[in-house]
Amino acid sequence: MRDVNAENIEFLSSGAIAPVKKWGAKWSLWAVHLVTSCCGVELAHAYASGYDAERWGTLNFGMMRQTNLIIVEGTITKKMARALRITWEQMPDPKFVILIGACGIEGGLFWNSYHITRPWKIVPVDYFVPGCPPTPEGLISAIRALQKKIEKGEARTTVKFRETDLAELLGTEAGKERKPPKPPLKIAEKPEIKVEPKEVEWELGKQLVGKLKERIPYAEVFTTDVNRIYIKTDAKFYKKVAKALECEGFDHVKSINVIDVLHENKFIVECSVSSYSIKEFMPVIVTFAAEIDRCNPRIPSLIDVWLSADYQEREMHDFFGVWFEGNPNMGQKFLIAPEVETPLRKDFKLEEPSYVLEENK
Amino acid sequence: MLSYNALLEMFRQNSVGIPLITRKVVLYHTATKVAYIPPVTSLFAKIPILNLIVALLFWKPFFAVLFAPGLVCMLIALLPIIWFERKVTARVQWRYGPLEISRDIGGLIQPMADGMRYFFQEVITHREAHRPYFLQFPLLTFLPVLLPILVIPVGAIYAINTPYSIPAAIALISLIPMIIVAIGWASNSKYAYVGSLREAFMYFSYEIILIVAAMSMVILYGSANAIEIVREQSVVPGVILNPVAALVFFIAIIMATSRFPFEIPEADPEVVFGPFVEYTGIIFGLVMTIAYEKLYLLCLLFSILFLGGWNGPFIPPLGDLSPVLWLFLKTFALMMIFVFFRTFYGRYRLDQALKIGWSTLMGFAVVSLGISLGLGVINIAGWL
Amino acid sequence: MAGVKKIKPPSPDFLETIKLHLDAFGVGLREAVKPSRMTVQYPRELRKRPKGFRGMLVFDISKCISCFQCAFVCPANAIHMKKAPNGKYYPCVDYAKCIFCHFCRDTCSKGAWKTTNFMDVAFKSVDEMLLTTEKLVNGPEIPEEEREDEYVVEYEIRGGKLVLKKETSPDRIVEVED
Amino acid sequence: MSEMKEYSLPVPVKPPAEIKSLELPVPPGLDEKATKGDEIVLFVGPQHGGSGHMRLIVRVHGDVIREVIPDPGFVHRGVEKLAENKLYVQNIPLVERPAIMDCVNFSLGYVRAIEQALDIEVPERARYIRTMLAEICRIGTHFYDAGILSVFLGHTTGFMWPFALRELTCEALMRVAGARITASYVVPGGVRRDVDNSTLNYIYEAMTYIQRKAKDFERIFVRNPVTIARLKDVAALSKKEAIKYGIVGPFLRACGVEYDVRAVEPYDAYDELTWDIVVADEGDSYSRFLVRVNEIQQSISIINQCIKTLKDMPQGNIVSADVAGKKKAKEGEEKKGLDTVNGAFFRLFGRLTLPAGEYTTLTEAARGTLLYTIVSDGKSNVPYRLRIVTPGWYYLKGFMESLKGCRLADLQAVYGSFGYFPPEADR
Repeated sequence: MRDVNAENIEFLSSGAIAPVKKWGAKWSLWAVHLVTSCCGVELAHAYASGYDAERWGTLNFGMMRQTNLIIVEGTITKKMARALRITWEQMPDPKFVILIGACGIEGGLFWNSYHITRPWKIVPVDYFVPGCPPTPEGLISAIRALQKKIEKGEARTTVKFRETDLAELLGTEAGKERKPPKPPLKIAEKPEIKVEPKEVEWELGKQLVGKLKERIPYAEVFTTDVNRIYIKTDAKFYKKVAKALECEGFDHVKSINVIDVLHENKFIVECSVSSYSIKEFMPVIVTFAAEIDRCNPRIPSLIDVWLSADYQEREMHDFFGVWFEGNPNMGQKFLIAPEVETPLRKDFKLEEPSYVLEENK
Repeated sequence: MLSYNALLEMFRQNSVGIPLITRKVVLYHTATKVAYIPPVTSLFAKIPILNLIVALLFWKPFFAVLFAPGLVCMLIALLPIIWFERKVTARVQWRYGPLEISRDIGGLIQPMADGMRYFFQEVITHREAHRPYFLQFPLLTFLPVLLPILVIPVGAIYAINTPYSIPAAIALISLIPMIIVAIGWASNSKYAYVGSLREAFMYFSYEIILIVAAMSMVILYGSANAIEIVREQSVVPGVILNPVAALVFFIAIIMATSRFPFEIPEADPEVVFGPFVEYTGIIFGLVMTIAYEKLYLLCLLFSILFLGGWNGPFIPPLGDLSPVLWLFLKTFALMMIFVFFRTFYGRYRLDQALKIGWSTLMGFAVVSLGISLGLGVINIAGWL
Repeated sequence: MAGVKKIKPPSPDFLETIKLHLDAFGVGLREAVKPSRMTVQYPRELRKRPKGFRGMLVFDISKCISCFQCAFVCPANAIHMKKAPNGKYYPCVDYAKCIFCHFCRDTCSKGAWKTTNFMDVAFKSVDEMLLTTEKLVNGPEIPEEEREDEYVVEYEIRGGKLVLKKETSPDRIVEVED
Repeated sequence: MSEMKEYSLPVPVKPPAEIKSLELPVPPGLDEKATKGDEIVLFVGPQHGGSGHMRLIVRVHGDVIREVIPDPGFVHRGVEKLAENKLYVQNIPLVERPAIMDCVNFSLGYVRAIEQALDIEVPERARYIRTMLAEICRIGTHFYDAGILSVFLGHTTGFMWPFALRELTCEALMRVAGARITASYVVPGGVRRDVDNSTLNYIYEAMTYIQRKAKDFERIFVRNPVTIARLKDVAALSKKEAIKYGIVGPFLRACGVEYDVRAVEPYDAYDELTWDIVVADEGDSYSRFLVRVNEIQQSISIINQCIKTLKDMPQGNIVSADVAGKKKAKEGEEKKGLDTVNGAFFRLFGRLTLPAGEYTTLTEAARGTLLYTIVSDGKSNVPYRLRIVTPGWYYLKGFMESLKGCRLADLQAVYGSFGYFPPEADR
């Protein structure tokens, strides 16, 4: 990859009118409106009344063609990466990039996520600002540093870190060899996924459970807590239970959830519903669950019972590959990038954290 | 065939008189010693070719288009107004606006820095654009912007003295939207298309009321000649005679120049600068100033029609420039009012703007026409 | 206890609309004449950080017992332990990952982690952002020639008015706090 | 008059190539149908002055929107998967990240699920501090949304003022928790730090100032005739539709449903305070916005009540004794909580393990209902599965449906009136 940063600076500092070119670029760093993630909040603060970055001649502007600065605000996901690259390519030279937020640099909290990229591998970056999110001051100091870079032609980190010689400080004689302790993460080999009934003082719940037991005798109905009812059913009764609950007055879906139980080779599909139209049922969440085969995960869709289930079903289809029969949008990626396949299945492994600095780093 | 001298004589016959530079200026005066600065223009009077150029520059028709109220005055108005817009918006928004570039003068040269940056940026012509037109139209905008200047006089400075100066100016100004629509077409992009459609619709919504309001003033003064109109207002300005027409014309200007709350064709969050979406670099700088240039022209017209034009105390050293100064000040003050609207308005929707144009404002425009006719009758009857 | 408050959106008639237009204009004009500015002119003015601000970390190596807990608790896995010449492990912070949650500081039972009032850095490369133990001990230093600050500003509300309380800026911007 | 008929010219058109190459979630044949018919397909976002980090595929007929297809996921970071690989306590900053301006509400829901599983009783002082901060975040989020709505309507002052006032709420968070936005402040059994009286005084003064300035904001933006014209009767949803699409929070209340998790299933200190659920009947964009403007007033009142109670309370006791492992208090002796978590953070929370089962909590975040379901296997010290359904994800359907029949310019107005924040919806 050619070094675009250096080319930009070279263009600005060449020729007889270099001072004018540099002056113009320095005092007119217009940032393109490319909100990529939550650091946008602090970007907005930097440009709003509290800090007013416009004082420095920089302006947040709508369209890529008329700007010369991208402020990458945090995470660039695999889906967003192409948008970032296209935006950058569409911008006229000379152009600059500032990257703010830990997510954008090495991932921050999301360092091992299946859906994020490292933006500095996609576009050439001039300055990096740490923080999650960084303060508006951090962003302004990056803009100041960029202005200085345009003027002087070389990038400089705004802060210095003096190195201390540890050998001098601590002495070199090796004490007792310290072995790194066991990492704290403890993930069970054969996890036990169970939901058990719990007796609670809840009058309405007892009535409701009784009523539901009558209506759906083929399913197991019990309370798990105050305001929580759990129904264990079978995949073939899944939709029947949904219809019965709709008749009871449960009118919207709170959550559709899939639990992957790898060692038992099954998916548990759960649907939690509640009610807005009946006042007593407002706090009640009824969850009904069915187990399906992990190899051919199919279950009827609920969108003709509750339309609010639509996007959540598509999401679960993305995450687990569960096929909701009857939902017209199956087979299409909705939330995640096309190249990621069923990331939330338990056999999709993420990078493990390490606690000791490797030598090559 | 005109001879050189006849041409020179023709220019000199009709040249702008500014005592400050065409007369001798007394610098130092005591009873005995008198020091004069010889007039600047006389330096070149004897040198051939150069004297012709100087004479041409001061030749009134040329002076009108190039200096006042033409190109130079326009540029003098544009740079501070862009700065003023950003500053006053920032002030209302509890912040400072452009500042650090020149702290002593409050960042006044910020628009110049932006201009320099635009100037040295790459100009991108995208693959789908109608390439020749895409690059030509922004340059062509100077045509409809400068043509109206031909018929807008300032005091004794004018290019064409015509009895139809006001209608002619309005007709020439209304060429600008066509260029913008053409720009949108040449860009050949979806947003540019939507944006230029919006521009066309807005054109329909304001043009009629703008003309009706102007015509009602023409009826009131009994002349369409700007010089006559300004003379008529020597005592009472038009805004007092017919405030309704002034209001309608005022709002029509907001619509015509797409200022808030009618900044619809370029709406940044909706259609990303509409017709101008694909422009980069210095060409974008050109097309973005169209709206400001149009604002300048229409403010000139507003001052002439309603604020008594160049009427004001005569300043002897400025000579012919004295009316220019007054007109410029009035125009600039008006522009400041127009840009202030950005601070407290959002933008209307296209259909709402059309509705406002065609119902409410049209009603007011008709009323203003009625007022003018009534006043005209009174005037003819000699009751005033 | 929650009650219910029913609201009704306004539907102004023509005269009211004009009044509302003028109202908005009035507020705009008032602010243009007498603005209630609240801009902290960074970097000319620095915003005062309250006590306990979660800024960049400084590490007191003499207190560290090499217990690894800070590395274990770090949600972003930004703390890695590095073997020092004396055989013990000491932490390094990767600011390319650090989210400034200060779980590490709350975890350290010996108080080896200290916070500063400072986090406004712009790095020129990713590699520089990994601060090894050698660099963490000293904490950030701002070169004297880069400093532009004159005042330290604090938001204070007195009698219903926002006042930007200004103080002359100190000799050292970075203050370490236990 | 006979009915007008539409004709489309048989111009040879080629559907734009980008539709195929971008792998959009659109029904097949959309591009051909639109380009051959009388419609345009507009892509709004992800780089667009009036869109956040998402793409909306808008089918426009003239100026009227026929259909909007969402293409979310541009900020999908896989929070649910990452949560399965982090300790329970490490997930607290993680679950905040979807909506960082609303951080306390987001971590509160998650922490409450843990507390529910472990049966932890939270000390009173901690409950009040949590409530106060949750409401500060709610104000901040509502201001954020108001600012975005304003800038979408072209009203830049309406953007700057709420962000200026947000600066005060950020300052409050900074004084309490140490960070401007991402507080990571709520921990199982309490909060991380105590709040001193000078901070409480500051918050009280800031609220008074916000209340005063919010009146100006109301005059310049909320009751500005241009705003009213742009938002009133735009994209109205009836009560029935709102329930059908499963809308939540202030947007549901704007349609006339009196549902607020803080009232129907009170948590923390909400049932000990006096406040009102703000409800409107119209269900249009303006009432969606107005409900939130009024909620700011309610939140300020809640905060002031919290401050009053907190000032009367002795300092300390902010983390429950249940967490501190002092479960076996002596008979007759009151369990005393911790005053600070300093130096013991990992020891207290690091190796939390929940009993096997499924724990669901509802929280009223600023933009609506927020659901956390923790599935625990009883052995691991990480969640087996963490299901998060955020308000944005709930009302996306209603947002898309309400746009049908609006004008193209309304797209941004409706977007702003819903305060749609893609990172929150995508997680």
